[in-house]
Amino acid sequence: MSSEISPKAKPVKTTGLHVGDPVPGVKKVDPILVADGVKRTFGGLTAVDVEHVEIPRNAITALIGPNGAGKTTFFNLLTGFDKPDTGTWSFDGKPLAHVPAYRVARMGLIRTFQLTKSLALLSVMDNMKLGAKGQSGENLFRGLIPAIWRKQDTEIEAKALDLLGRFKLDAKKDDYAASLSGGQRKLLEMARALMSDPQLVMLDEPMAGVNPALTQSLLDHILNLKEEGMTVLFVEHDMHMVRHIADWVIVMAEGRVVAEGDPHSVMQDPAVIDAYLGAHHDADLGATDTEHVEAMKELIDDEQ
Amino acid sequence: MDWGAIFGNAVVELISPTTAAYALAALGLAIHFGYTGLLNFGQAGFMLLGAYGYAIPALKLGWPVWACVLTSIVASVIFALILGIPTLRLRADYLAIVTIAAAEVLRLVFTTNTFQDVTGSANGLSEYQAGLLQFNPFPPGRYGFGPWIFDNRVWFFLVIAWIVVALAAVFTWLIMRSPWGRVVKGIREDEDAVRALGKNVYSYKMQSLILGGLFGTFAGILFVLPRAVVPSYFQPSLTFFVYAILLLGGAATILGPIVGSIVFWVLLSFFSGFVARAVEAGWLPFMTQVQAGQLRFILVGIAIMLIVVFMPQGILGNKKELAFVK
Amino acid sequence: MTNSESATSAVLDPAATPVVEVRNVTAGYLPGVNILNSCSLVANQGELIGIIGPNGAGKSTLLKSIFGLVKVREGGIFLQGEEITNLKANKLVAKGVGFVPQTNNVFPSLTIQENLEMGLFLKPKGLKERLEFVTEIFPELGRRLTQRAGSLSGGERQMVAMSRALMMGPHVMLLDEPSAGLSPVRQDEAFLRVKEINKAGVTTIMVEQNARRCLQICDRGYVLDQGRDAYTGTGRDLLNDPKVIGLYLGTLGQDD
Amino acid sequence: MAEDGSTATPTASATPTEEPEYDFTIKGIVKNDGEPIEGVTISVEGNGFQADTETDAEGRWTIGVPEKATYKVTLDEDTLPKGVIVKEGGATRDAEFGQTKNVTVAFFLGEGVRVTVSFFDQLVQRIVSGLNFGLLLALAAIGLSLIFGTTGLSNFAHAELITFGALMVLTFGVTLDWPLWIAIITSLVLSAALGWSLDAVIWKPLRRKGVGLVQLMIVSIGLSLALRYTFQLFYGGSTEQLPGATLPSDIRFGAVALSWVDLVSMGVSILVLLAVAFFLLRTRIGKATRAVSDNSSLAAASGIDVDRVIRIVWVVGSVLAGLSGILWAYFRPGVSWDMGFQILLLVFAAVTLGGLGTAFGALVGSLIVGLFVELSTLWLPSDMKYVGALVILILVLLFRPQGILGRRERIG
Amino acid sequence: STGTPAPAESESPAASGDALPIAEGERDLSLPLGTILPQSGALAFLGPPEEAGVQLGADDVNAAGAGISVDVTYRDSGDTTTDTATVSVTDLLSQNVSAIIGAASSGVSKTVIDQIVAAGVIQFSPANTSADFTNYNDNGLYWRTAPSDVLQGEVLGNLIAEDGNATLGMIVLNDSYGTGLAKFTKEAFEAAGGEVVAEALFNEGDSSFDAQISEVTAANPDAIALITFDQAKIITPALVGSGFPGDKLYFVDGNLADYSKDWAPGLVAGSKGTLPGLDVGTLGDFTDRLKGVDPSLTDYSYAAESYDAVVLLALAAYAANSTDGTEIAKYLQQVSGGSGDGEKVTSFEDGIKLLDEGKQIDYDGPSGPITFDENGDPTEATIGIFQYNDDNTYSRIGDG
Ligand SMILES: Nc1ncnc2c1ncn2[C@@H]1O[C@H](COP(=O)(O)OP(=O)(O)OP(=O)(O)O)[C@@H](O)[C@H]1O
Ligand SMILES: Nc1ncnc2c1ncn2[C@@H]1O[C@H](COP(=O)(O)OP(=O)(O)OP(=O)(O)O)[C@@H](O)[C@H]1O
Ligand SMILES: [Mg+2]
Ligand SMILES: [Mg+2]
Repeated sequence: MSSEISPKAKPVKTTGLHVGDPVPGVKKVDPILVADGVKRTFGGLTAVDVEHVEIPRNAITALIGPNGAGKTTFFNLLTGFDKPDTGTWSFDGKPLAHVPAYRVARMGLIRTFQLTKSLALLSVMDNMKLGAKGQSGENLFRGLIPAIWRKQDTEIEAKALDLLGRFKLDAKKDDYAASLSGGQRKLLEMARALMSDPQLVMLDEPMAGVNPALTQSLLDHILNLKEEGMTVLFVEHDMHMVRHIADWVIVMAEGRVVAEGDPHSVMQDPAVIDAYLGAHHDADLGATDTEHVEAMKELIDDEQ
Repeated sequence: MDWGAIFGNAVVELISPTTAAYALAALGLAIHFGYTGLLNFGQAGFMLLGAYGYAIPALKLGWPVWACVLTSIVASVIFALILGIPTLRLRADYLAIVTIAAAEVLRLVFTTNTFQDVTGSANGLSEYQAGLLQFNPFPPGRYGFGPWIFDNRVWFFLVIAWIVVALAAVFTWLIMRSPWGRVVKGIREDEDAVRALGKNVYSYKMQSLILGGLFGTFAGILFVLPRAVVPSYFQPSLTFFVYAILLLGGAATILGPIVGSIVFWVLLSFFSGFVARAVEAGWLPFMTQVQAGQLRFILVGIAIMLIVVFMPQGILGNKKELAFVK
Repeated sequence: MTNSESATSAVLDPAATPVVEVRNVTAGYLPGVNILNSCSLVANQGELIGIIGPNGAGKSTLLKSIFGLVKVREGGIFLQGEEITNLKANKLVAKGVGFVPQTNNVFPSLTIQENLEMGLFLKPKGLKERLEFVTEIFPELGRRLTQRAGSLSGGERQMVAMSRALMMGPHVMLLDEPSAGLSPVRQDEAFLRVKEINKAGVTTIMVEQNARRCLQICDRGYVLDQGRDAYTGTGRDLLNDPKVIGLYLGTLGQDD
Repeated sequence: MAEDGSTATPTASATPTEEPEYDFTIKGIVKNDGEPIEGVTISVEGNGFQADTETDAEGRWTIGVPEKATYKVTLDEDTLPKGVIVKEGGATRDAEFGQTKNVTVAFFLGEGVRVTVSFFDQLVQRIVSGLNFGLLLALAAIGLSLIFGTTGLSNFAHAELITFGALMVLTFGVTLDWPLWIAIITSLVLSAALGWSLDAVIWKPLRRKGVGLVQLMIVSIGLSLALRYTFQLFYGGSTEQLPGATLPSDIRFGAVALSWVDLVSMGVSILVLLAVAFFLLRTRIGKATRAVSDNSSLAAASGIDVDRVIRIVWVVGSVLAGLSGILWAYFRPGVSWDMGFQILLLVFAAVTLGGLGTAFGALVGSLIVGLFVELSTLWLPSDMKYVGALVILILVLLFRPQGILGRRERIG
Repeated sequence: STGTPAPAESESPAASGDALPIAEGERDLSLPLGTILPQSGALAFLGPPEEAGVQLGADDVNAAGAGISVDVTYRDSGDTTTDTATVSVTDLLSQNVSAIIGAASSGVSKTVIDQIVAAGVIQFSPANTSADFTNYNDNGLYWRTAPSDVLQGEVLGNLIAEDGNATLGMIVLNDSYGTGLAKFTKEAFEAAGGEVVAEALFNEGDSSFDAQISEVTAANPDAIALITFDQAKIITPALVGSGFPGDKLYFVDGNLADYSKDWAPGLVAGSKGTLPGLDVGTLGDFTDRLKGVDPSLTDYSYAAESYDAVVLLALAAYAANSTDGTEIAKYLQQVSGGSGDGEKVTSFEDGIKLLDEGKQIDYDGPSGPITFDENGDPTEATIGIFQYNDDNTYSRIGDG
């Protein structure tokens, strides 16, 4: 293994994204995605209840919040994988309500899944190629004639190889996706999403389970994407990462947007610290007291 | 024991039109199940529509061959649409039951006495081949070589059948190597993931259902050409046998269904001949002639089991896939 | 990078009794492809062992082979001196080994409560106290005991999986990325509980990608690479070892 | 009215008792509102031949004629009792010989009001027998659903487990003539043994090898074929009856006619279904069953002996199937080598309708299928009676793709 | 439409003039026959009596020692679900049989008729009643001894009316046998002044008949005719169990059987049925001899028809002095009495004697009088009328 980590000392943050005070639902200068009154309930449980939220264009936005806050459900609603009880939302000015998931994706809004969905019995390369958009060979009749799609396919393959290299998956390109480890699947999921050059990519905990060193190099890649004009919205529990690359942070709790702002100010917010980050979050756990040891001992002694 | 006759008869099945028809039906299932992951257990329904779609206009309306074939195609596309619109949203195992049910509904509708005038009810229809036979280039008579002695009708049907199978195989091969095939295979693995990548999963599933269904339809026509059509051919067990053939050959392969069909029919014929002669020769003294007919099915059942046990991926299937089955 | 090279940094107490011992294990999924290559590991009584390494290094495979879910091809695995190589998983549970897999770690169609009860399958006694104990750690779960686990969010599932293991009250606990998907506060909570359980006498082996946190609390760490144990040492040593930082930890956690 | 016998006519004499002189005969009967009338004069004329006779005490008459031809048969209305007239068809009818030497001309007089069963009573009767059939299907379906739930296997050989139960009762209760209850218990024990050994010999090794579910399904199709024809090999192709199955009995509740078989089978089904529900919801093994069905390797990691649980499920499922087979043999009534296979599709439809793998779904689905099979022929031709149930299956899944009690999985 | 073609069309046998002369010369014939009768599948219960009939016929021919011997190869026809029949026929044809006896089901016969006929081999069914075969393009090679629907239907319809039943319900198997017989029964019954008030069909493979039973009993008919095969075993107890009188049922050849082992005593005492074929008195020990061939027989459906098929084939081959299918077929009509105005014989041996003298014969066997028309369909039959006793056995009470 060789080390090629040369992190940019500090990534360049995009600023001046919002208009007015950074309160929940604040207007953005140039929003790419706007959601209004989106609500989803499961039985008695309100999983998502977002009054108004805007995602800034060409910036990296982090969506954070406690477990069960409704982040994934919100993703599902925005991308057409679930239907809200009420609400409207638009992408790039085009309304998205009742638009089926595949159309949403074609419009340039690609998402990944928190619980990975690799196409198990397809090779890693085929997984990647599937991600590319506008393939003429995907039409039944044109697919019959290789001459029509051969050239495009070669280009797609080159692009896929490049991405796989960055994600450290090039050695696995001909293996079935089923043979990837948990973290490798996360990586594949993300790389595949990037194949279609989306305008807005929505990543659901992309780095959970990914090796920290690799995470770091991938973050640089994401920053490059931003420079190329892409917008990123991601859910993440790793605060180092959020702090490192997010230009804007939206905090959700119990289905609502409870705070917005730039990473540093949001993370200073006592409410956020209390509900989400916790008291220990900057402390060394090795030094933290352990209070329950006696209770534990008792429970374990029960058995003997 | 006349081993020559046993093997001779078994070898006849190698190229018989029935073998070709089953191979084609299995190829259709390979598209459905092997590549797209649609657990279509209603292939018998598509075959039924092919058979009746051809026979009814030929017999009752005197339509020319091409019009009859077209009727079959239209009927089965409509069936695929009706079946697909509600069911392609279903999970694979639900789809299996719904497709069996739909095929059974079809069979019962073609069996009921209510439509006797059109469908011939339980007795079915016969002698609808005249329109096609007028193109028969083979001179009348019974001839051939080795064990393959057929009359000119059978030769004609046989040639048609294998040409169709060959065309279908080439078509499938082309389409499955294309990006279209990739999408369809992706749907087999996880349709939500494919949807998230901007593919219209529903439309692809429908295309696949229609395509495989059309293969089934052609198989239905080929199957009934050398014989008559009665609704009880198209019981669920027909689909079961076609599945057995598919898995025998290898689910996601092009040649698998063809090899599977050949092996299946050769084995069936071999068992038939062998068991019957073994009883005649007194090798199985505790068994009567009548029981010999039953023993053969027991052997076929056991053979299907053993094949899956020892070759779960099929004759031509990829063994590596097996390591990952859920 | 072999064991011998790094073994010096691991200070093994000669008096300590090994509870789990992995001796030169070779294992894999596909015929002919070994994922673990002669990999060794020792966990002494009461130790908290952390395993880190790049994606695809074989960490999960190692835990799975200890737990009898992946077939061991060569070498042996010992529990308190007794050979347990390729023993069936439920037999190991009976011997007091608990395991939380990395993925698919809940019963989706069972309710949360039933999921937790499954942790106590072999000794259904004392259900109530234990239930109270885990719901204190993860109050989210306590409020929703009758919700089906299949509808839970990623983090909530992870909590259920952790809690199920905590319910077991095992002597040896194998955890595969228990903190993945948890919010920071729950992560800290989870690490602290693991530490407490360990203090209470449970030998624990955990695989983590949140390497900093993991190495902070564990007694000893192993770095796995390409199916071999590349480095071992105390958690602190590894945390500060520049080589380990460069290859596996990155600098992200330090730069702010 | 004419008390004495028949009166000979100049041309022919024909009394019922006398040998007819001719090869060909015209026969008939005269009845008024279902009661025979004696002494009615009937005359036959045609083809240059003429004869008459009178009906006997049973209202019958016979006249011989010399050749096959068309004759006019006339009933002398004057000889009828007062107030009785011939309405329909008139007093004179044509009798035409067909292929045989006899032709019959019957006079049915009076209103002859047939009391048909009202639509409502038919509906009630069919609802009851639909429920009965549904309960029986449920017994079979729950076994199938349990096995599907724990192992993911769509077991097509379940049909043969159903048949097996009935065949064993046939063997022990009829062929060996054991007392019925001993025969039934033996049959259930053997069903359990069959389930146990199928799992031990076939399914467990296949699970070990990690064979895929569809492959397993094909194995079960092969197994079904082998077992079914083994049954035929030993029991032949015809239908037999179990002891007591054909005792006529007629218990009526208003419009509903039930036999003791119906009552017993409903009772047994309900009891057994309650027991199964208790087993699944309350017992540890029951919960383990559901755990294994969700995630078997995690179940193993929780200390559950997965193989043992699956074994238990196979045994329970087989006993339920065997029991349903026995009840089915009484309900139809009859035992034959393919009796299970004949209802397999309905069982599958029931399981699917309710939601695959959910035991209670199987119950609900079975009741619906049972009702629809029985009710649909009120409107459909009876040879399409399964069509109703199958169409309902398709329609329900259209609106609830996960089945009635099935649950949708969460995405993402 | 279904049903045996109306034999009326060819009621008067063709003049003796068109009969071929009996071939000259010594006979040293070995006649290979094949059968495709149901050994497996849904109709398997019909197989054993049919195969026993064939075997008995072959035994009788061979016992006569008349220079013709029959060698039978038995193969399975299965049912239409398994496509077994084509494989069996391929096998039989490869053994150069002169004629194939079978199949029992019209559907199966249709499947293989082209294959058999194209090989110049006779197909001879003991049980097919489908009308489609009458004018089938079969090169004169398809023959059948199946009992005539027309006759049996007429006898049954008249019988039911004569018994004083004004209304009739029918439960009918939906295939050529059931619907054909039902049609003629209905015609005869309605011509006699009765009314068919309910007709419920069921399909082969149906498992329970509740719906059919309640449909028919709801119309409250005086009598119910069961036009089924083996299914009567299930329908009858259920029907009587639902409250319909057990003496008001009518059975047909497909299901008139000895039910003493199956049903509670007295279940159908007094019910009647029709069965083509000669009286036991005339038949002699035919059923006993069948039992000698297959002791496990309980049912004799189509055994006599199968027996007669073999005997007729042997007689025709003898008359033609040939074992070629086409040659044999030329003589089948005349040995049956359908042409040639031959002398009546009722056994193979008697037939051989006359043929040896160069005389034409008219064979009538245990299945009753047999006379083929030029299509190979039977035109005559004796239909017996039977009544059930208290022990569910049946006895002949007259001829129709
Ligand atoms: N199908 C469902 N049925 C019932 N409850 C659901 C369903 N889907 C989600 N929920 C509930 O809605 C809430 C929000 O879930 P969601 O997955 O959106 O959380 P999240 O913010 O993504 O959490 P995490 O960080 O743990 O992934 C959770 O409490 C979850 O239990
Ligand atoms: N079921 C499988 N079949 C074949 N190969 C597999 C399988 N599971 C994992 N592998 C391969 O084994 C190697 C090790 O996988 P493992 O899951 O142990 O990695 P890991 O160290 O846990 O990684 P991660 O941190 O990403 O979870 C990887 O290269 C992976 O591709
Ligand atoms: Mg989430
Ligand atoms: Mg892992």
